[in-house]
Amino acid sequence: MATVVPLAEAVGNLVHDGDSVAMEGFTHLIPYAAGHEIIRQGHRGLTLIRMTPDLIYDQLIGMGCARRLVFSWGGNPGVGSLHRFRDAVQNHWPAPLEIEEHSHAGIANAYVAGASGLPFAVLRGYRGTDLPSRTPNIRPITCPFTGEELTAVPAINPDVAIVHAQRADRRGNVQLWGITGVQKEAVLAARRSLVTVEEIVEELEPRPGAVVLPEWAITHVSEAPLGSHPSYSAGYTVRDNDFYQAWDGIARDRDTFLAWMDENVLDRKAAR
Amino acid sequence: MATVVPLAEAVGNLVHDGDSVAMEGFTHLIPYAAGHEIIRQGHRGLTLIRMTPDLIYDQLIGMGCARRLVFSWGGNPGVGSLHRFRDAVQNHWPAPLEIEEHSHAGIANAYVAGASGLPFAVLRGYRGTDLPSRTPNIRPITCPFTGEELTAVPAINPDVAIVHAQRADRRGNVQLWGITGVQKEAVLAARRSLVTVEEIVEELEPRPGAVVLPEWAITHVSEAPLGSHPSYSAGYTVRDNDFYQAWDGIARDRDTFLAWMDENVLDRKAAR
Amino acid sequence: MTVSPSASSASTASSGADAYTADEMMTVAAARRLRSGSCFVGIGLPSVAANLARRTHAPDLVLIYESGTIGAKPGRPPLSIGDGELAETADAVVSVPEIFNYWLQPGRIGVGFLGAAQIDRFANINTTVIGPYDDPKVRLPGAGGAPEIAASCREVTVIVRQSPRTFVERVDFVTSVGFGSGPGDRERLGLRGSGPRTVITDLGVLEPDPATCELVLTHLHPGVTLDRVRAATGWDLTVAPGLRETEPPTARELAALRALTGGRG
Amino acid sequence: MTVSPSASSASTASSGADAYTADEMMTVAAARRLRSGSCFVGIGLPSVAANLARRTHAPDLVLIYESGTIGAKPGRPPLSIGDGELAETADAVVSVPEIFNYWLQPGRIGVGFLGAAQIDRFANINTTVIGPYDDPKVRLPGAGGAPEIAASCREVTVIVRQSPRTFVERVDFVTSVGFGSGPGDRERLGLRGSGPRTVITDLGVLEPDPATCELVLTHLHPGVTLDRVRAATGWDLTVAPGLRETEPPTARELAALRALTGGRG
Repeated sequence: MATVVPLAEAVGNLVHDGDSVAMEGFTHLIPYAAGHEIIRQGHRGLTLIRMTPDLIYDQLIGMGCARRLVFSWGGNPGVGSLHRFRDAVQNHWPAPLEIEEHSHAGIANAYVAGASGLPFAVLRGYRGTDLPSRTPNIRPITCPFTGEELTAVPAINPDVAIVHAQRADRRGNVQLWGITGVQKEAVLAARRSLVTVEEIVEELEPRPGAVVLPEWAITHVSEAPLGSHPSYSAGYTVRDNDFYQAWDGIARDRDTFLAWMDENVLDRKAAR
Repeated sequence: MATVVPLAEAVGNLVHDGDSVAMEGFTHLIPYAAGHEIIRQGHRGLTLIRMTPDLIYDQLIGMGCARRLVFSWGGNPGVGSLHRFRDAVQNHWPAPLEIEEHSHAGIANAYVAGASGLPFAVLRGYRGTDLPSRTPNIRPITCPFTGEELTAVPAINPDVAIVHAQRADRRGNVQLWGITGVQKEAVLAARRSLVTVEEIVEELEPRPGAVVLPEWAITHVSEAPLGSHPSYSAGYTVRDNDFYQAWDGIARDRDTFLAWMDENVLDRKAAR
Repeated sequence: MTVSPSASSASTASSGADAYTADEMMTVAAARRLRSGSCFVGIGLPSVAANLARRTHAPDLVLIYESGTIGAKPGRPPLSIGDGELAETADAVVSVPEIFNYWLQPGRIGVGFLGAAQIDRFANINTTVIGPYDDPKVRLPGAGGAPEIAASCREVTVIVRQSPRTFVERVDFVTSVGFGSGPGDRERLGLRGSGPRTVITDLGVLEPDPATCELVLTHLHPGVTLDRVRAATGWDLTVAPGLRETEPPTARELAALRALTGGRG
Repeated sequence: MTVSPSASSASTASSGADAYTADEMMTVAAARRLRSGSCFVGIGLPSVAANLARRTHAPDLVLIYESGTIGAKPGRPPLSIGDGELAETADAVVSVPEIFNYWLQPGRIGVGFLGAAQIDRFANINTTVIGPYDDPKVRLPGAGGAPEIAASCREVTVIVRQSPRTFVERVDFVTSVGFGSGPGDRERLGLRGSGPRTVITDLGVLEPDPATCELVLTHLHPGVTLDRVRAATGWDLTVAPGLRETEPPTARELAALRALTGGRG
């Protein structure tokens, strides 16, 4: 049921103001090209969901696309803070940002519940931390057999999930490999989904460690070569660690940030 | 932490009378050689756990090893009944057999809970069926967010899990591929584990669709070439469909069955 | 194409150019219910019917087996749900927990195909036990994937040979829920799929009445009499107002079916 | 091997043949705590220390990153927990839900290695926020994998530079539980791991008193005075009866560390 369409069209079809949008990719395969297209299309009021917000959410937040952020770790990995995220939380710039804060285990399980058609997930998590006092979506649950108290989180079922993968075939079957994170869960949990890919090929040759998402479980596939930069697509590109470090300087200041976005995102067209 | 030892030694170390033993392999990679070794060692009072009991459990039950069976589908796939299983349930021969009966989804999730260190699993399952009235280990659970009623099953944590795989390296890292069933979950849920393999190799070359179980998560690895016959090991052997059909005739009659076991299992030594 | 003479019983082949058995009629009728989309396939007749559909009118039908193979394209119907060819020809192979949790449970799969040892007027299915549970007359294989297939597939098709022993007023054990004890039960139980839409037998086709949820006869296979169906049904069978005759198998359907089964079945 | 002159602060390198910085001392001391077994590694100093252990005394140490790589053998410490080399060199790569559910949660992993923005007397850790949650002075990255690493690893090692701002009487936010408010809290909360066994700083080593669960100073790094540690601690620090001096880094340790970091840190 997947249809292969240009990126701008895919984002236009799938993302609407006010939607909840999950863009996943655990360090690897982060869908930057799609995120930039959302910024260009000027969407507002989004609930952004992502385990590790990373630079792409720093950009979306800094450009005022987000009303709410559901996350578990909002930093620039190995570098430091996400300055736009901090500025939004600490100073409400460019707009107030509501946050719903979890642990990695909590969000990962919330996606699993979403993908599984269950209303909640159970884990050994959060107990004794201050997170449940700040995140009402973390509740105790009692084992009906042992009486032990554990923790429940509600399923995440985003309006749209967006992930990046290495390849798709012409029918829209998708193949990704390397660190595959929670991408399968995010796509299966979502009402609609977009997978951007490095390339579209005639046939998906089997590969060690590859996850295949069948086309009938995806809404749109778009070709977006280099679409995960400055993250990477194993087998196609390498992580641009220098950019991650440079971002600290770019994002620290509002004007520098806006100028960079203007030049590097708003002026550019979607890949195709 | 895995040690590579001969099959008879591995079974001797790991399986004791009265243990709960899960031997998994969903049609593919069924650990027949290990099952035969359990029969030769004459273990009694076992709780046997397995989604699809298959011929190997028919043999263990018929030889009087089992006191209890936890299962979800007890048939000869594509052929018909398991006559030894039926004889035990209907006529208590050679001994009464307690049963705890589930659906596939229920047992699969009970293993997932066991592998995850959780006391129970939640699923949309069993509702409206007569299974909960016969299996006390199926209970309702209420979603703490939506109030919806779902079903809980307790974790399965067998004393011993036994699975068959294609290969291991000398350190005991295991690789299996093709239909991988619930083998990973069974091994991770168990207190002790044995993996029999078609061969031990110098290096585990990555393969499409392969699951790797690291050696530190396994207790023993034993070489058992052809150890899944009449099931199969993709890439090594093919399923002996004729044997599955012949079993119907062998197992239908108690004496024919005993004679066959005598000749084909009791007289044989473990592979090494 | 000539209309074939009818099959008169499950075990008797009819004669003539397009002769076919009652089992063949049943399998062809079942295959016809499958359009494109996805199908969760049990072993045996359901697997043959699903593979037949894929080779005739529904080449894009996605076959999903509980062993974890998604989009399998077996050359012949497998003997077991875990045959090697299923994995080799699949678009994706996933673990057994994943196939139930990520694929079946959320209601992603269009049609669930089930067999039955007993089926009752509300299309509840028994594959567990004949007679009392604690002292069974016949111990059957049990539930397998069926309870959750019946609960979660968007709709269910049942294939079963019709006789008074299988078509009973009340099943001895509810392994898989059809419509429970009538209208509203599925909703009350939180079952998300719409339940059995079609029961295909060697004699005809039954469908649930939308108002009462009771299975009523909607089609007779060619040459089968209403009396014969009534005699093979353990409850007072209602006949749908517009009772029709099933189209007999076409030569193409029969050829494809026989190529699949090697003449068996 | 000559005992090196001591490092006098985190940022000042000492001079001499085996000169080393306070951060190097900290990293080496942390690496030494890791024996064979498995280690759940966070990014930054924990990753450097774990990789150092693997290259010196613990070649069989299994490194597990939350990105899903089990048994990764990176050539250099990765900048992120998802660097490509982690997957390429791993024994197995699994999904993120699996790494947390099947590997971390059941208590399979020996040592969890954590950093901290604040740590208190009962080894509770804050990486969420400095100041009030709703009006933060500094918004930090948040929890990541830490709450469940702290709960489920068989034991936890914390690496953190010591200052009155980080070593506080009470953390502003409990992101990860050490010993809660004292003895019995972990058991009461159902946390299965034994909690922080060691807190390694640039000044020394602290360990929980078995009776009170309070962090007490057990080691001073060479050249560090007790007064300096007290001044860097935001509570009235207890000193263990047998306070010892940490063995300085060996030449082999330093060489391996510098090869890993390329001279950084």
